[in-house]
Amino acid sequence: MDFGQYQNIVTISVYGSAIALILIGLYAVLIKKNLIKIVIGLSLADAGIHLLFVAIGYLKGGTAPIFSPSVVGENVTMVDPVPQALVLTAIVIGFAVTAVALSLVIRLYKHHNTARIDQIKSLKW
Amino acid sequence: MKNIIVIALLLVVGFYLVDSFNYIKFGDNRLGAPSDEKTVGAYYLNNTVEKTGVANVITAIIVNYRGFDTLGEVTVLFLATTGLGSILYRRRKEGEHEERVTKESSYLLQTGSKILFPFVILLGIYVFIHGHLTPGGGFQGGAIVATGFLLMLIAYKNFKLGHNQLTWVESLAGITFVSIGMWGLITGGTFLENSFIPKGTLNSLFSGGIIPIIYIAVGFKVAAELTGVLDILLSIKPSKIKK
Amino acid sequence: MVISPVHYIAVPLLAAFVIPLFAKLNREFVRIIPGIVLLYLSYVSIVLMNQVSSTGTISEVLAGWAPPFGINLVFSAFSGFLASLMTFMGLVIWIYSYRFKKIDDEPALKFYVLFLMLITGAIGIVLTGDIFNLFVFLEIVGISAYSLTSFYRNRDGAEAGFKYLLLGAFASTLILLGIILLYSSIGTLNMADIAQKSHLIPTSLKVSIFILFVVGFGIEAEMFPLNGWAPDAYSQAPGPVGAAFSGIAVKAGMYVIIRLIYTLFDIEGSFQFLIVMGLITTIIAEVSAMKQTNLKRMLAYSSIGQMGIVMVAFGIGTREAIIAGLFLMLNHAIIKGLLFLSSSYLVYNDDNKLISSLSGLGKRLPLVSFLFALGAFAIVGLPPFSGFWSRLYLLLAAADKELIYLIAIILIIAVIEIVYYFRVINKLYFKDIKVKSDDVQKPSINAVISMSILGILIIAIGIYPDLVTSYLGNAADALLDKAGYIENVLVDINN
Amino acid sequence: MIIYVVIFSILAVLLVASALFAIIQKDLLYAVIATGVISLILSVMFFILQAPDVALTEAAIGIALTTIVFVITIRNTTRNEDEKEINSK
Repeated sequence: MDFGQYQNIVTISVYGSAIALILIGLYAVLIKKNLIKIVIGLSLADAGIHLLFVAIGYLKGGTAPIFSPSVVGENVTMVDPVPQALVLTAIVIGFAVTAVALSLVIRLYKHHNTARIDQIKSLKW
Repeated sequence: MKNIIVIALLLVVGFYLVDSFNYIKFGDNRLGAPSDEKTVGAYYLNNTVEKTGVANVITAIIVNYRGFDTLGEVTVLFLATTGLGSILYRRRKEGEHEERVTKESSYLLQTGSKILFPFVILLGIYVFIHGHLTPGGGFQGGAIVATGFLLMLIAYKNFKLGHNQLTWVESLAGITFVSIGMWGLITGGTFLENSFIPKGTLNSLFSGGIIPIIYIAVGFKVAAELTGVLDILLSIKPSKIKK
Repeated sequence: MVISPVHYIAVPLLAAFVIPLFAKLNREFVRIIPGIVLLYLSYVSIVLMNQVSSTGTISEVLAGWAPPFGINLVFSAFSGFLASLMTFMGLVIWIYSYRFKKIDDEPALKFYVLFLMLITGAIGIVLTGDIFNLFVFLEIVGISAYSLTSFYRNRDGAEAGFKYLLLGAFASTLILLGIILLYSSIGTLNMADIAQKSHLIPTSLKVSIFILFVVGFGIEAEMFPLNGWAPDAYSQAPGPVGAAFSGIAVKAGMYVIIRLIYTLFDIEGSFQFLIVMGLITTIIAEVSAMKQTNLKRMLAYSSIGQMGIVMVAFGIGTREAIIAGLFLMLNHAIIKGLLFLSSSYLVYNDDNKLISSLSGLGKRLPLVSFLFALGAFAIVGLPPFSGFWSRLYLLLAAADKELIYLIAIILIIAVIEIVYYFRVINKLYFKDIKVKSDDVQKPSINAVISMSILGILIIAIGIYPDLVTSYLGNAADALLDKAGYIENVLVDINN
Repeated sequence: MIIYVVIFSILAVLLVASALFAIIQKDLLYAVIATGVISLILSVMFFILQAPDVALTEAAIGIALTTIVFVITIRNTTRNEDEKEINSK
């Protein structure tokens, strides 16, 4: 894939949206009072990280790093495979953490009958 | 007030991030010329086909070059299932049967799920068997299989998930993964070494030595673990309103 | 089969996958298998430690790909020391938790799997030579720690677990960002390769990466201001788990920060930064510890304070200071382990774990109280216990560098510690008995054994500090020898 | 080529918009669906950036499983972020 002369627009959209996602996610984690909203914030920040990972692996004019029969022997540029492998791991780990977080939210809701931090006050926050 | 402080803080962080990414031009060739392997990425692209016989470089990285990461990763999922089971554990009363709390769904959904279910499972299995040839692999295929089971869990209140079978699949897949790794060690090589099965020809189903075997084991393990997570979450008793 | 460092990871993982199957045969396997695994790992530790002291650092290649293309494990005198310490602590805590009543009431299978994985993840962090692999192990430690914190599923346990998870997830976001910046600037993930190439990164970018990593791993290492999880997690987790956190998980976080500063990046001022952070951490924690009414929270704050002192020791950066820092880590593991394990029985039936409820327990639970008092004397650094020597080495190292203010602060902190630990001992021995005799839980025989092992070790090291100091010297040399580390790992590439 | 650039820019704008929507929306179910949409958009972006493996993973795990786990949680807890109906009782 080669974006030609419009490379700059794509650069801004990729980096801009990824960093925006991370910041919006962290904002939700820091400000929001609802536990589910906080977990949503975490998964937004994660999504931004994943986009950044793929973005740094991208190479101008590169193709997917798969040597399928149509590619073998041709002289092709391929995108960097390492960030893609890492982001696969990161996605799965992110899902695991989200699942554990949500199970704790359910547990807390059963005890307090609320999912808001400001009403769960047995420990100092 | 807190709002303003947090926004200011995040703006500073954002500024530094944008500044950092000024050094990293999008789409630049950071791999170096193919002849000099400046980065590990370039090495993988140049050597994967020759040395592992796998067409999908990402699969080669995940299962072989960085296979140890993947072992850790399936462990993370395994721990998430275990942790979820421990956090949401509920002692069963005498004679109480485990049953999900979903409502009996409509006839349409039930028939639809029944028809779709085998195809979804087949698709998942296809994805993880062909992980070394086409995009996809153990994780993706496993997740698809879990989605298939999710359909059945939602549609049928009485759909029985054999917990025994789930544990067996999960454990055996995990044991397969570690034992293949240990076998490399026993035969005098290194952990997870891809040496004792012929590499085959590129782009055929039987190629890549241990890579497809491990990826299939990962597929089964991930499917069992994700299904387990969904099953635990779907069997929660709704909390009684105390007020 | 030759014994190699990968056994530390592969064998426990195999066991974790096998336990659910064996549990179907007999429930007793759930408890026994982790013990067998930990015993085997102790044997591996002894073999490998001997090998390291005769032939030098072992760098094990995984999957047949030489670093930096594959992942490798590094068992040096330094990382091997920490791995062996963690294995030993794991074994002691396993003996303690075998038939720990509160755990047997719960799903014991899940406890032992999570506990074994907590240790494995921490050992993996210490041994691995790859930064992303380190992140994966951090997540293994993290997920087991969150689940263990809320293991009793009571109200506060779930809250403490969620708090820990929130900070942990925040940390992993930062670490991943750091890895993205690092990989895109030098194109490698191997730690030795990063150390070799880190001068190629523009300085401002390098500082950003460093800060992202330090903040991310600082959460696990209880560094200020991100240690809010620790008091809650320690006070809500089951007793053995509190000991495992302070003896095992926190050590792993501290190891990463030390590696970052000593091996990966050389950034001007990072040593001073570590001293300052350590001092802030320790002062705030010790002052907070004074105010606590909850015994476990007090121990948790004291643990944070100790980690602050360890940071200070590694911030000084001389060989003597590193020996002192390693000695402090060793002492912190065994003494805090003893304190956490014994305090579990002291406040067994008190949900609020109040210090005031200890009144007169010295007569009801003589052995446990004695061991607790022993630990308290040792941790504040009174002779002839092992804590004394590590404090002394630290003071000597600080005096060598003429850091007078450091000596003053360390002494003041020691006084603060004496005040709040002696408050507890005073309650234990010199107050009237309040509790009825059937309200206290007598420790089981294996709990007594495990606590006694730690107690004897504290006294033994206190009388013969030479038992460990020569080995710590080797470990310090291994840490300082950055060129040797790089050469060992990248041997195939450079030749 | 230009068509991909246009698609990409639109997707980026949509991505940020859905993220903001997910944060502002008080009804948690809609917020969760917005996160599902984010995963969907990301998956398309990964495909354009030549990462089909990642796109598949994000589709299977991000869109389907994460959303379902969130929905189950909401069903077991509360749907309203401020919990007005509980507080007013």
